[in-house]
Order: sequence, then structure tokens, then C-alpha cells
Amino acid sequence: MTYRAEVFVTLKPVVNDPAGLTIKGGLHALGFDSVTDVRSGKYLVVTLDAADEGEARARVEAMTGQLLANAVIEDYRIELRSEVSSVQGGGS
Amino acid sequence: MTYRAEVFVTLKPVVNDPAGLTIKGGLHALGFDSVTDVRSGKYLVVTLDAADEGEARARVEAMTGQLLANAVIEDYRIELRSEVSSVQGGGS
Amino acid sequence: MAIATRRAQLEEVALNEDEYRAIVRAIGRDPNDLELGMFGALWSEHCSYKTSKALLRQLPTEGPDVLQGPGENAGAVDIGDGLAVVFKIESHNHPSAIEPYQGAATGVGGILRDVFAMGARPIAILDALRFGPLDSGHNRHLFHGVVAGIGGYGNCFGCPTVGGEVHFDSGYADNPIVNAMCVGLVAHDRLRRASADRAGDVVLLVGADTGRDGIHGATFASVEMDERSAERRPAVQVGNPFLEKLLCEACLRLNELAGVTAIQDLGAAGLTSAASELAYRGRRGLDIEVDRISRREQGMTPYEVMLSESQERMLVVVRPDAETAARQVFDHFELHADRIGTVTGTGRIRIRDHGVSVADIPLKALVDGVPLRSPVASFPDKQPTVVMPAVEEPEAILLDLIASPNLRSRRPIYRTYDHQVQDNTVFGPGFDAALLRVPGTNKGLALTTDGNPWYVTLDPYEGTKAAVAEAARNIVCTGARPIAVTNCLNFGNPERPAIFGQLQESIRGLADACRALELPVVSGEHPADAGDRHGRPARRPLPPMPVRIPGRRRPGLFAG
Amino acid sequence: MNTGIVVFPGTWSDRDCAHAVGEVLGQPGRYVDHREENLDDLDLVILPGGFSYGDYLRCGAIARFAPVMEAVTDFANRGGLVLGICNGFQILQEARLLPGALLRNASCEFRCEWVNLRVEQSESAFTLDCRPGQVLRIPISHGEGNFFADLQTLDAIERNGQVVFRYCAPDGRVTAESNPNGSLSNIAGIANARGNVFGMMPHPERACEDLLGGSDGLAVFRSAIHALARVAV
Ligand SMILES: Nc1ncnc2c1ncn2[C@@H]1O[C@H](COP(=O)(O)OP(=O)(O)O)[C@@H](O)[C@H]1O
Repeated sequence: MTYRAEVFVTLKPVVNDPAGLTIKGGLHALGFDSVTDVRSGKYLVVTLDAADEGEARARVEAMTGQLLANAVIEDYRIELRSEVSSVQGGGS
Repeated sequence: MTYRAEVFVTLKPVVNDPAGLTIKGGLHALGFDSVTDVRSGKYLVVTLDAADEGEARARVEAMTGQLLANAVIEDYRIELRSEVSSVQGGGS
Repeated sequence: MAIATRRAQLEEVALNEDEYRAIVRAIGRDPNDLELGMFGALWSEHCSYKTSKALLRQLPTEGPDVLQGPGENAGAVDIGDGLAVVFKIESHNHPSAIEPYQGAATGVGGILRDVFAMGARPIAILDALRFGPLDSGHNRHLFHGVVAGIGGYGNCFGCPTVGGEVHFDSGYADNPIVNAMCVGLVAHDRLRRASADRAGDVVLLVGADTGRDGIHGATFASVEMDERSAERRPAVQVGNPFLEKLLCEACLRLNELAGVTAIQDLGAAGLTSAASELAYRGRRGLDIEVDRISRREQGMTPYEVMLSESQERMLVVVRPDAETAARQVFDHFELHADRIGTVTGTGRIRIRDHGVSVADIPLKALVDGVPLRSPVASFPDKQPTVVMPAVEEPEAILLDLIASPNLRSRRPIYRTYDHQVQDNTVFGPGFDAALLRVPGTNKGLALTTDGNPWYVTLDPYEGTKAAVAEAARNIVCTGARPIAVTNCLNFGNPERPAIFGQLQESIRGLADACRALELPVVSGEHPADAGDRHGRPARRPLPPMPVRIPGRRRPGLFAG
Repeated sequence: MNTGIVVFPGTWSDRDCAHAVGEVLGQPGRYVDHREENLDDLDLVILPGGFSYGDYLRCGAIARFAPVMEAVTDFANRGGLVLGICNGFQILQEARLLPGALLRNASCEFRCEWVNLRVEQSESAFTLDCRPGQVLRIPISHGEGNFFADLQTLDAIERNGQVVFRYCAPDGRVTAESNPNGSLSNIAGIANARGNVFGMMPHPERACEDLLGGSDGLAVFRSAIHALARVAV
């Protein structure tokens, strides 16, 4: 089966977010004064093959913990979707 | 009312994604061979005040179109949540 | 073919009926879609200089120190000690107007490839920029994006950006000029000309996979059919400076190997242009198996592959017995290489897709057969006049001048550029000209770009001469002697009489100034996409000049 | 001082470091490929600056898993001297050989300019040649050099004397204006608890010749030479 995982990586709340601040400033300069806060993060879409959802989730957790996020400064969240994989229909 | 909008900005599928490719290579090097694709994008959480959901959504659409994403190379998606704002309880 | 369809097709590839007839004469039949697309690309103003070629012949291009004049990836000049300096300037105006960060970044990427394709290690970047006034949000967006893009690419690649210039004027509102210059160093005996002159050699395509990038107007509706095709085609690319760094190191290492015949970068008109020019320069032919090329997307047609302008790709031509050694170099840098064809003795470029011939064109016609155009030139009968305002409050005027965007400090720009990496920067940005040490010698190299857009608008001939003179003065101020010039003539579409008139005058000025100063012009570009939105010419050519300091290294100079 | 200079894909100050250590200081050394696994011949390992793997995910995140990093970790655990400069510092943090993390500069912009560094710790292997409080002038060149650590960690490294350099004014005062990137407590360089692994954002290899603007960076490399000599005695 093919799975599509969305990984959201954000800076921990205690960590300063200069990019978010800069974007907020840019929005204010454009007249969007009602914006009170912007936090910036990463959005990664990982497509992977796995036997079942449990395996897929375990793999994405592992790769996020090891590589995609840095626990010193970042939090993350994972959302998993299964996809109709090309193999399914073919019966190969 | 205070709203919290999540903005997901991704490169259009036809656009080259060097970061995604490199991350995929990194995952393969770590032994995550089952990963077939990685696309990298931005995840922005914007907090803003607006009279109602319609206004909030219109504003976030406008700021995304103007600043947060460049339609030439990027797609975006917006998810809006209303938040219990501190003003609510106060009855002001 | 129905006339209406053909007219639409010709419009797509920006060729006219006369040019179409010339193609039919050259190949003895109607071209197919792919062939017409290939002619459209190589016969474009951008690749062929069909309009400006005759004018550019006026430029002095020879001199005792010139090792390579215009016509190669970049020019090369002898600086003694067995070393050559290789350099060129190029524009990326249109992509930068659409996506300033990536447009500028890929502009830097393109000019870096031109230099390392010659076998030279890039040692410096300079950027010459023009924007509309910064009180407009859009111009600010363009300005910040372009500056960040230039820094983003150069900093990541590891080549210092040591100088440049920036001007603001309403003529450039929404239409920035983004020119990037790259300078490299190479030993004479390693200087490479991209020429495939041995039949039987193997052609390798190295680097990024090929995507539907930059196919732009040179595409037919009839080939692509569905409406969504435009959407499938990104107008701007995302650059990959990391991959380019690996490509550069690999090419420099290949340059040391025996059996490597040619290295050529892929730029405008992609593989079509790179392959054709390589083979034509070597008076040979080329067979390409287009299905061997790795693609980024499924379902790409030979047309799309041959005309793709995907960045970070190089063509490498090697003797069959050197392929293994070349592959070892690519493997070391974890680069992907496809063997896509062979050099032949036919004088033709032949493309096959899964064994079926899809294009077969004589190279002479493709590379050198474009009928030259000589558009009408018009010259304004009166010089525009500028009225000097009365000076009433000199103190206030002085303060205004100091605060004016065209005079104020450029430090906010250049401190975002790594101007020191490679450990040779004696004077970085902030001086009249940058000064680099030439490693391993007691020499320095002074570099600058210059051009005053207002002078050029008022009088293209005198304005261009003034630009050369100012650049020469900047060089001399560092204690160096000017030795050569590259140039980027940012005028608009030369089909317009007023613009062609300006171009004509500007080139005459460039030629006269360079002759007077005994400076050869060894490379340059004439971008056709530099018009401003009012149809006025973008105001300025810039003749940057890399220069040598003869004599001893000067002690005790401080940068920073 | 047999020096190994590690080259990752995307590293660029490898050649600058080789120039400084090899040509200016005349020390022997070699480049170390990121796939190598044996560093036994070396006295000092330098992880130079650059954009390893384009810094696309996070600076140093992918490089930290290169085979050579296991060898670097062993080398460090055996007490070998390891110097991480700029991207090298980021890689050492990703590898957890040094504490904390380096965030984007507070300005959100890349900065290339000369800065002043106050020597906070002159017992470190890389500052032996300096006086405490001495001010060194060395350039920075980075977009992500904004030092961060949680309060507990920050407290610990301050107490242990692991803070080696702080950004300062030319007269040595540690001020907000002299902080080029928003680093916590103006921290520009830190060592591990044992003192043999050191990371700094500024580029000492760019400050080894007066012709190029200054030679204060030599102190870092000379200190390492002296530290090794001391061990050998
Ligand atoms: N876009 C730029 N990129 C890099 N350096 C720049 C840029 N613009 C200006 N500079 C540097 O700032 C200094 C002053 O620029 P400028 O005002 O154009 O000088 P001048 O008019 O004296 O030639 C020069 O040393 C130049 O190299």
C-alpha cells in the first residue's frame, strides 16, 4: 500500500520565531493590521510504501524523530492518509 | 473574535523541489527506502481578529495571495479555526 | 499544412514566414513540430542575435591578452603566470519580474555554469540591478526578493559576491533589471572550449532530471493540445545551488581527466542549443536518444525534453574509453549521468525516440543559418533636455541627496552576500572596485560593473562611453590596469525602431570607448526582454571590467 | 598538528581552512571525505563552513548522519580535538556533540561582516593563546547563527565555563547592538564539558592574513597546536 503522510514541524513555543515575526511585519505593512501572531513552520509531504497503516505510521514517526524534526527546538505532528496505490488495481 | 488559520504552502507539482529531493535522499541514506517521494512546503499559523468567519477567511485568502504564497510556483490551502478569544468572556 | 495553423505555429515559436521558408530551403522539406520548435529556439533573438549580430561586429574583440573572445560560454583573458581569467555577465530580467527570489537565484546559477563549463573555478560574482522606486510595495517586494535570491544562490554555492550596483528609477517599475556577472580562474592549459570534434565520442547529460521548465512561448498549442498544458509548465524554476556546487566540483575534476572532449552548460533552449552548438563548433554531428534522458515528470514528449530549460544540467562529451573514469567522478559527487548520444561525422543533429527518428536537421542551418534582420532604427531628433533646478537651500539638497535611494549606502544589500568565501577578497563591496588576490601569485584582480541609466537614456552613444569610462576609472582607483570588458545591453525588443536606434548608438559608444581605452570586449549579452513597461528602453548598458593589477601584491590593505 | 578537514556535499570553507592551516600556519593535513570511517591519523578534525546538503531541511541535519560522523564522535570521545566552524558548528549540535541549536538570524537575513568576539574562556583548547577578556575581530557569514538553548542548558554551559566566545563591542562590552544574529547571551562559540569539542559561528579561517582584513583568527588554530603540544608533553 502507498501512504501519504503530512508532517507539520513547528518551533516549540519557547523558541523565538524570527521568520514568523518578519512575516507578521510584512502583513502589517500590507495593511493586515488584524493579524496578532504568525508562527512559521515546515510542511512535509512524505509518500511511502508500507504493509499497513501501523507500519506506515511507525516509519514516519521514526524518520521524523530522527531527521525531519530537531527535538531541541521543534515539535511535530503527523497525519497519515492511505492512497489508492497503482499496485492495488493491477493485482500483481 | 479571534481566529487561527493554518496556511499550507507547497510548490506546484510541476515545479522542481530541490529541498524535497535532498530530504528524500537523506531518508534513503538512513535506511528509509520505502519513501518514494518527499515534497517540502511551508506551514504558517496566523492568528487574527475578525468579525466573523467569512471575514477571517477572506482576509487570510487575501494575505496568502498577496504575500504568503506566489501563485507562479506555489499552491496553498487554508484551514480556519475559531478560537475562544479572551474578549468573548469579557462581554465587551 | 493549412496557412492558419502554420501562422499560429510560427507565432508560437516567434518565427516569421521568411524564416519558415528559409528553414524549408535548408532542410528541403517542411519541418515537423519538434524541428520547428528547435529552429524557433535557436533562431530566437536570445540565441541567434539575428538583429544585433551585425552591430556587435563593430566591437573590438581582439588583443594580445585575449585567449577567448565572444562566442564561447564566456570570454577569457591571459593574466600571466600561466593563468587566465574567465568572465561573463548575463541577465535574468523576465524571470525575476515574475518570481524575484528564484528568478535572480537561477540567473546566478546560469552564469556560474558558463564559467565552470570553461574549466574555470568561479571566484567572484557581481550583480547589477535596477528597480522602480521603493515607495511602491511591489517594487519593494521585487527588490527584497532579488537581493535575497542572489545571496541565496551565491552564498550556498560558495562563490563570493564582491561587488555590483543598484539604481532606482520609475522607468523600471515592475520591470527590474537583474544582471549577474561571474569571474573564474583557470590555468591556460586547462581552459576549455565547448567543442565536440571527435566522431564516436559519448555524450553524457549530468545533473538534474529534466522537467517541463521554461518551455515558454516556444511551444505550440497544436503539439500540446489541451488547455492545461500552460499550467503544467512552470514559468519560473526553483534553483538548486547545492546541486550546482556538486556539478561544479565534478566538472573541475573532469577537466583534469584525459579523454574529456567538451563540457557545456545547458541554458536557454536547453539541450537543443547546448548539443547543437557543441557539435557545430567541432564541425561534427550528433545523434541523441531522447528516451534515455531522465525526466522529472511522466509523459514528457521529445519536444518538451529537447526544449526544457531545467537548471543545473551539463553536457559532457568523452571518449568512449574515458566514460568509466568520468562516471567515477560523477559517482564521487553522487551525481546522476545519462548516456544520451554520440558524436557523429554527419554534420547533422538527429534525434531518435525509442529508435524512431523524430528530428534530423543540418547543424549549419540550425546554428548559423538564421537570416539576419535589420529592423528600422529611429533616433529622437532632439536630445531630451534636463533643466537644472535653482539651488536655493544647499544644505537641504545635500541631505536629500544623501538620503536618496540612488546614493545611500549599499551596505544593507551587500552584507547579505558572502563576499569573503574562498579567502581572496582584499576589497569587497563598498569600494570603487572589488579587489581579489589571485591565489598563488603576487597579483590582484580588480572587478567592477557600471552604467548610468540616465546618461544612456539621454544619449545612448555618450552614455555608454561614459559607462565604460567610469568603470575604467573605478578599476584604476584600486591601482589596477583595465584589461577587458564584458557587457550586458539591457534594451528592449529591437524590433521597435526607437529601441533599435538606441541599441545601435549604444553599441557604437561601447565600441568607440573600448577602442580608445584599448580594451577588448570578450563576452556579453543582449537580452531582448529588458524593455520597460512604457516601451522605453531600459536605460543602461553596463560594461563591467575585470582587470589585472600588474606588479607586487600591495601589503597592508584592509577590507571591511 | 595533523589536521583533517571534513568535506560534506555542499561544504565550501574546506579550501579556506586548508589554506589557513596548511599554507599560512604550515601544518600538515588532509581532506576527509564524508564517507570515511577512520580518523586515527589525525590530531585535529575540522568541520568547516558551507551548506551541507544545501541546508535544505535544517542546517547540518542530513550531514550529521554521514558515515564520518560516527568516526568524529569516537574521535571526540577519545579526547581528540574537534573544531566546528559555522555549518560545522550546526552539524556538531545536530550530532549532539554540542548542546543547543542555531536558529535563523533574528533579522531573517544572511549576514557577512566583521564582528568582535570576547574571549570568555581562555582555558579551552582553542583559546589557550588568548587572554580572558581579549577581543578578537573575525568575520561571520551565515543566515542561521542565532544560538538557542533551553534555560537549564544555558545555565549549565554558563556555569561550566563552556561559553568560549561572545559577540561584543570593539571595547569588549557585551551589548545588544553588537549581537549580529539574536544569539542568547550573545553566544558565538561554545565547547563541550570536556573542552575538546568546540563550535563557533564566525570564520577564523577568513581572519588569518592582514591582506584580507585581519589575522585574529590565527589564535584559534595556534591554540590548538599548543594544546596538542601540552598533551604530548
Ligand atoms: N547590488 C550590489 N551588490 C553588491 N555590491 C553592491 C551592490 N550595489 C552597490 N554595491 C557596492 O557598494 C559600493 C557603492 O556602490 P555605488 O553607490 O554604486 O558606487 P559608485 O557609484 O561609487 O560606483 C560599491 O563598492 C559596490 O560594489
